Amino acid sequence: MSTTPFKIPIVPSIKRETYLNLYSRGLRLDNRDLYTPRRVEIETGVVEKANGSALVSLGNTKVMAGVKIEVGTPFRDTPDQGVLTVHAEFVPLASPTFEPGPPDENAIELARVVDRSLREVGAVDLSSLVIREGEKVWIVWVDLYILDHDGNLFDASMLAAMAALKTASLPDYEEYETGEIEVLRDKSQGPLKVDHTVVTVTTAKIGNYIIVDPTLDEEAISDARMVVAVDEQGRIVGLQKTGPHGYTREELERVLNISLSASKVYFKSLEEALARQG
Amino acid sequence: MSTTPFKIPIVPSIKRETYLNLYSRGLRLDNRDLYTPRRVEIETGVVEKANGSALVSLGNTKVMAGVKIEVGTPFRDTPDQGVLTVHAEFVPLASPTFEPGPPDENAIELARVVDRSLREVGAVDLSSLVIREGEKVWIVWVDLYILDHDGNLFDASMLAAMAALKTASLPDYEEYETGEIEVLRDKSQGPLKVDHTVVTVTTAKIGNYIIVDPTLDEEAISDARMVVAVDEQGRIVGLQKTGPHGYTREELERVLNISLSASKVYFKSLEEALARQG
Amino acid sequence: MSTTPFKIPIVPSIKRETYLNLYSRGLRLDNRDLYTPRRVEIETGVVEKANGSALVSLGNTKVMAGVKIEVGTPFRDTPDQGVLTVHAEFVPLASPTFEPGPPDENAIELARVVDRSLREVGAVDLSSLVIREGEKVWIVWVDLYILDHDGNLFDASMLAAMAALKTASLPDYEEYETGEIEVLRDKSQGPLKVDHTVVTVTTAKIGNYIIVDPTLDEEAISDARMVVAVDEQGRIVGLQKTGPHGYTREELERVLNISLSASKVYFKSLEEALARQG
Amino acid sequence: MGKKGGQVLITEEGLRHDGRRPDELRQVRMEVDVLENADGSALVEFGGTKVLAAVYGPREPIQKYIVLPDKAVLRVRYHMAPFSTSERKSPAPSRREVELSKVIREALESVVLSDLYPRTVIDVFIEVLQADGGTRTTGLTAASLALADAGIPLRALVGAVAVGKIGGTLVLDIDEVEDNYAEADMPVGAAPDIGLVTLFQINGVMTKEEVAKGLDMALNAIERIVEMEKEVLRSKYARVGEV
Amino acid sequence: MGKKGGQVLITEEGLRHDGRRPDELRQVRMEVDVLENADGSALVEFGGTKVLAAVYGPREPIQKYIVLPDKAVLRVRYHMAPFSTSERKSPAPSRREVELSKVIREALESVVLSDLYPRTVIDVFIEVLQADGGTRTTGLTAASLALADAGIPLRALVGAVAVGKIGGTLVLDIDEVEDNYAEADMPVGAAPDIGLVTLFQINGVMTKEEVAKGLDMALNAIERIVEMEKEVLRSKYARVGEV
Amino acid sequence: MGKKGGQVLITEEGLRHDGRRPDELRQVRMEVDVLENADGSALVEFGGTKVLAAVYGPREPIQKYIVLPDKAVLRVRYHMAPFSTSERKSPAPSRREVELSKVIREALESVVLSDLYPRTVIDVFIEVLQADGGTRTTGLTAASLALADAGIPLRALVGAVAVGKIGGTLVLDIDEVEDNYAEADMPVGAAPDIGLVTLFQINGVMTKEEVAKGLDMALNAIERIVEMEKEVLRSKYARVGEV
Repeated sequence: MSTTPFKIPIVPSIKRETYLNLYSRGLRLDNRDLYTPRRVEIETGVVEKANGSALVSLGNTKVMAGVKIEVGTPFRDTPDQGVLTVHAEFVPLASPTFEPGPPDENAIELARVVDRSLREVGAVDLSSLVIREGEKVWIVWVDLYILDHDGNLFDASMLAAMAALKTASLPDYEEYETGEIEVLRDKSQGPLKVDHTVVTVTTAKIGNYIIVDPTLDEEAISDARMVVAVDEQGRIVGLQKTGPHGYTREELERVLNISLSASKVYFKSLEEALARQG
Repeated sequence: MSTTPFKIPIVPSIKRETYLNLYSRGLRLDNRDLYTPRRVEIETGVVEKANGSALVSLGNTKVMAGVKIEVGTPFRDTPDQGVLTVHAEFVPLASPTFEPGPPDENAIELARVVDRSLREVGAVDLSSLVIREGEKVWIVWVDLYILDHDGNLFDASMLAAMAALKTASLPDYEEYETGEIEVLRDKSQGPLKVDHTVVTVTTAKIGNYIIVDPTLDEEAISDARMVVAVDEQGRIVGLQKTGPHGYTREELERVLNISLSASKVYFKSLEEALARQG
Repeated sequence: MSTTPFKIPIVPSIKRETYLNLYSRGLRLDNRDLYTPRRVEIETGVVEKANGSALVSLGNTKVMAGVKIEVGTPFRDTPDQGVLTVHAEFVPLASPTFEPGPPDENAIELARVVDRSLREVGAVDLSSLVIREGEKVWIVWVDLYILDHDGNLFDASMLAAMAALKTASLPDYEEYETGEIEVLRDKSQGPLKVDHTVVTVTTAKIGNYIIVDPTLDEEAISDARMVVAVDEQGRIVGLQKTGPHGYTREELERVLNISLSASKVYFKSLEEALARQG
Repeated sequence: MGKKGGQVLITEEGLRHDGRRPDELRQVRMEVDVLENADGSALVEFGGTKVLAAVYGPREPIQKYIVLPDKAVLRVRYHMAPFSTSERKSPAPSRREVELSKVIREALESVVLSDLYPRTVIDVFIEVLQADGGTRTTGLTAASLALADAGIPLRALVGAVAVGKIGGTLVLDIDEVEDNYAEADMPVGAAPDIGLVTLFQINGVMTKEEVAKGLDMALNAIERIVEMEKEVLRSKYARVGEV
Repeated sequence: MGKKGGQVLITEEGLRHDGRRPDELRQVRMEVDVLENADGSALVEFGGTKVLAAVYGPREPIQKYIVLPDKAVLRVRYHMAPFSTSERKSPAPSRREVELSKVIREALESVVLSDLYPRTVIDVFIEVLQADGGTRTTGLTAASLALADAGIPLRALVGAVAVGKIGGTLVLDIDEVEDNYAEADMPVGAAPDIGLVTLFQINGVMTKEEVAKGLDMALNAIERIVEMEKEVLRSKYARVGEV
Repeated sequence: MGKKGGQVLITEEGLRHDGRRPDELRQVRMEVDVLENADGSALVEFGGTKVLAAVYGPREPIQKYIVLPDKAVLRVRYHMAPFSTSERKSPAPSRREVELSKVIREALESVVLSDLYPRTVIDVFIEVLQADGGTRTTGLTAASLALADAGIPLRALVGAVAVGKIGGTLVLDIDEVEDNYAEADMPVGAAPDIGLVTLFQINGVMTKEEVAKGLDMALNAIERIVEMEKEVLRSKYARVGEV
């Protein structure tokens, strides 16, 4: 059952006024303009035990992604494909409002939006993950770990997932006569095959303004948010409206244009980080 | 842990008096006599995707039953039999007192009483459900979905289960060389083999009166209820006393006589509905 | 999440004074000296359906242990060994503070300490439990059932586990051509092979005193407890500090000496009970 | 005539696999006050079936919202120890245990004078230590004894036993072997002193006449069972009196 | 051109596997007041997709701490019946159902005048009885009708439909067969009377231009869907008026 | 002498598989104030083991009933990230994590001056980011630092390290490879400034003399660890002072 959030402190209307006032002058509290994301920092290889990993800071928001690659069974209707699974944990050290326990609707929505955006465009080449068709394939687990929450978990998480996947290596394995597969965790077959790069751009609608990459305070005063997933070719590869309010037809057009444009900043950050790593 | 119900509003004793008064004249609030069930309506084939389905109205009580037939593994001690499983959901749209979540003791009791009454008499011929002995059999899932609760969920549920089973068809399948079985959901092997017809008759004890098919209001003022399962030969194929109070030896005899007699009404409704369907 | 216990009644400081006063004279409320456990009673074979069982009373604390031996799959990294699993239930009839539900942190700690103390020293010869290497082994379930809680569940549980294991018999089995194993529950292959005997000695630290086998009242006023597992050769085969306070280096030495010495009482009780059992 | 799987369940002489006559109970053992912490407790055995029951209360529940303004709330848990069954039972409550907790609670509701203790709960915990048929009836009997042992005022004591139908013959107090091959199993719980049947189920196929006859067998036996309960409680109080 | 697995999804004449034109809805059926106990209810069918919605409230919740001082709390559950899908669905809520419950709740938040009922909850229960594509949009439409049927004041009615992209062609109201082979699926929910899109998702790959065109198709259809909702509600009130 | 599975764990020269001497710690790294939202936080690394800890509080809990009238309630969660281990770990808390949460909480109870904050909770969240042996001791060390960083008054800082026994030799701060082949593992946590051992476990077989010797090794190392903690906290406050 999804419930109107009732634990969130009511935002004083004065605060909203302050923000709207700034926006009207094209400004934000942290000196950004309306359409520029916060500073992005991407560090890869932060967890050596994972097959791929990344720590992403987007302003004060921090997300870690770990990729683990295990042997498993394919889905019945796709015997010739590996499996990609995205999971998100809002660990309680990230925010005073997060509580221990199984993922809530926000964590589930985050994981599913990232998962679909990767899956629908075929970001990871699942056909390269077959060991024995219909029997044994590689399962790629992407675990998103929110460490510090200052708004816009979607974009930070997608950057972390992408950086971890693009630096992940496929482990080697040994096949016994019994058919049993043993993963050789210390030996690599080479990099995981990633065919597409995807980023999401989250905008918030606050009054009549559309702003890119909202902070936690901006999320609290926003009417709704839109998460637009974009690939390296500028195609829309996923989209999710989230939050309680609606958009006019005209606002939707603006959101798409703003998002496609802002996506370039994220692509650049990713490229630079991976080049450094390279 | 089973707990005395504590959320149920206390029934004003004046209400109970009114009902007892009516009963003393052989009457009920809805003009029935003490031993006649409410109007029964049975519609089958209401969910085309299910292998069998039925929607039953018993007065204002509404129960839907869906039969799904899947391939599975037999129980270890009955390798030569398919499996019949009954499950009941008290979905929250049916009553202001139902809450989302796993089945509570009432839903579990309902499902188990229906299950046993079908199983003990061998209503479904489980030996006809073997694909490969000890390995692959048909699993028959009967899902009871309570849509509107105005008392006597047992009788309505059993009618729905029976109507769904008697109109269910067994899907066809293909067996691959690997031994894998694929269900051909759109092709039927013919009807599911149902050897016996079972109905339950629920009576409530209110004061010294035994009444058939209590409404929700009558259940609230009742001392106890008895659910008697009867097959087409008039044999007792299951029985469950439910509710907080007890019965005298003499009352038990009366209950059995009343139930066996009232069962004919339900059998007639079932027959007519299935003939119409025919 | 582990939480400071908040349901426990606050112990009046006067009570603690009374106890400390007694201790200063080398006495306890039940006339024991500081280093002697309560009277131990051990009855084995109390549940004939189990492969081994024991009921242990340690003063008013009562613990039942049942050993069930089933066929299962070995762990992947130990294909040549059976499996030993210890599980503890704090059933609500044992104490007004126990509640129905899955094991809480205290029950989990108890089971894991008993499990490790048995496992690390190789008390049960797991290599004798292989039916077909890598495929079928015996799983030995030790279920600890707390029936009455008057303090020191560790020592009573370990005695019960040990007595049940040492009187357990391994069931016979039949192997079918299909490779399927059927357990012949009524036939025994002989006794379960138990190579070492382990007891735990629990001491409580109350003020500057170390006392053996605390009662529930003594646990309530204690600063911390130490559970020392000892085998028949006097080796330390496990240890767990439990409770909120700490120990000085000197106190740790005293605890070890006291525990090793007190362990002999438990060994004697065990031996006598098993001898009686024959 | 009741011969399946190579097991002769009723001999030509009309005796059962363990030598009992059709209307004979297994050996029954009852003991009260077997636990220290509980306000009342009892251990009841019918042959190989061993059930422990404990009662706490009337007491204030931790979750305050469950109380009732006009009477005590009764909470009953029927639970099987993992080692009580042939195959180890997972300790998580099964659907069967949920149903039987309800059936036993409802069999006790009408005898407990719960009106005397508004805003409290009375907890009844039943643990099956060994299961050899008839665990719910043995559990109900143990619960009745434990309630009495706890000093909770009761309208009457409850006793219970199951009747089975094997090869067409009705037999009293069936054990697990018999239950596996029975055509029907009819557990009955009753409070003879107030003439009420408070637990009644049939699993299987019976005629109306068989039900009537089975009820007679059960109620007859329950009178004896409740007599035993009284005897056990009397000797306990006698014992207490002597102290 | 949209031909996979031997299934022709769009013919040379531009018709779909069930004979519909690209911008054609399936047969839509709406009914309100279909349940007795609920304060409001509706059954909505889009072709083979059948969804039931019921509304309870505004009412006081059992867990008091979830209320808000300045408005009603909206609770929405989207749930699929076990028999609604090709393979039996476990009744435990899946991650997909958790997400869709949230998406539908957020699509309703801005039309419900929840400020009128502080310290209460409004419960919306959506049960998918048969799933043949478009269950979330059909569910949102049914929820809107059930809220109106319950007499809950709304800023505007909401209607919803999905647009799919198959072999490069945009098609309205895709069914399950089409969804299985579609390159993209774009569910849209809107309140045309106040000009707001309140549910919007894209699963799949689309260009900006396709999104714009798809939105036009969807919004156009939603106007017709909301007209049907009004008609159904009018005839109910007419009926009530006649009594 | 400690050679199993082809792995030489202690060389003839008495060095360990990574070149350390028996009484040598791995490279230790400590950092505080690494998170923005938490009231206090720390990242501690012992070789490949990386653990993050965060502290929130003293604050009012959502569930009011858990508070105590005379002191703060301490809540500790030890949790492993799914990617922290060789094989992916399910995020649901394991029995091991439940036990270690308790063991770590009890190791902190006696140093936190909880009497100063009645009716509040202090939450300590420990996340193992990479597990290479000694996660509980590293976690306790990180928790101590995070508590200090949060400004929670402490009786003393706590440090922790494990001693292992490999082929009869006692070695300090064992890593995962060593742990897999060790005869015993003895984690120790202590507050040297008040002379108290607050975490103490032995998994494996040891003589009384080995325990004594191992304790000396551990306590010796813990003094150095706590010195490092102080240094890290000092430089933070120095840094803050400079601003």
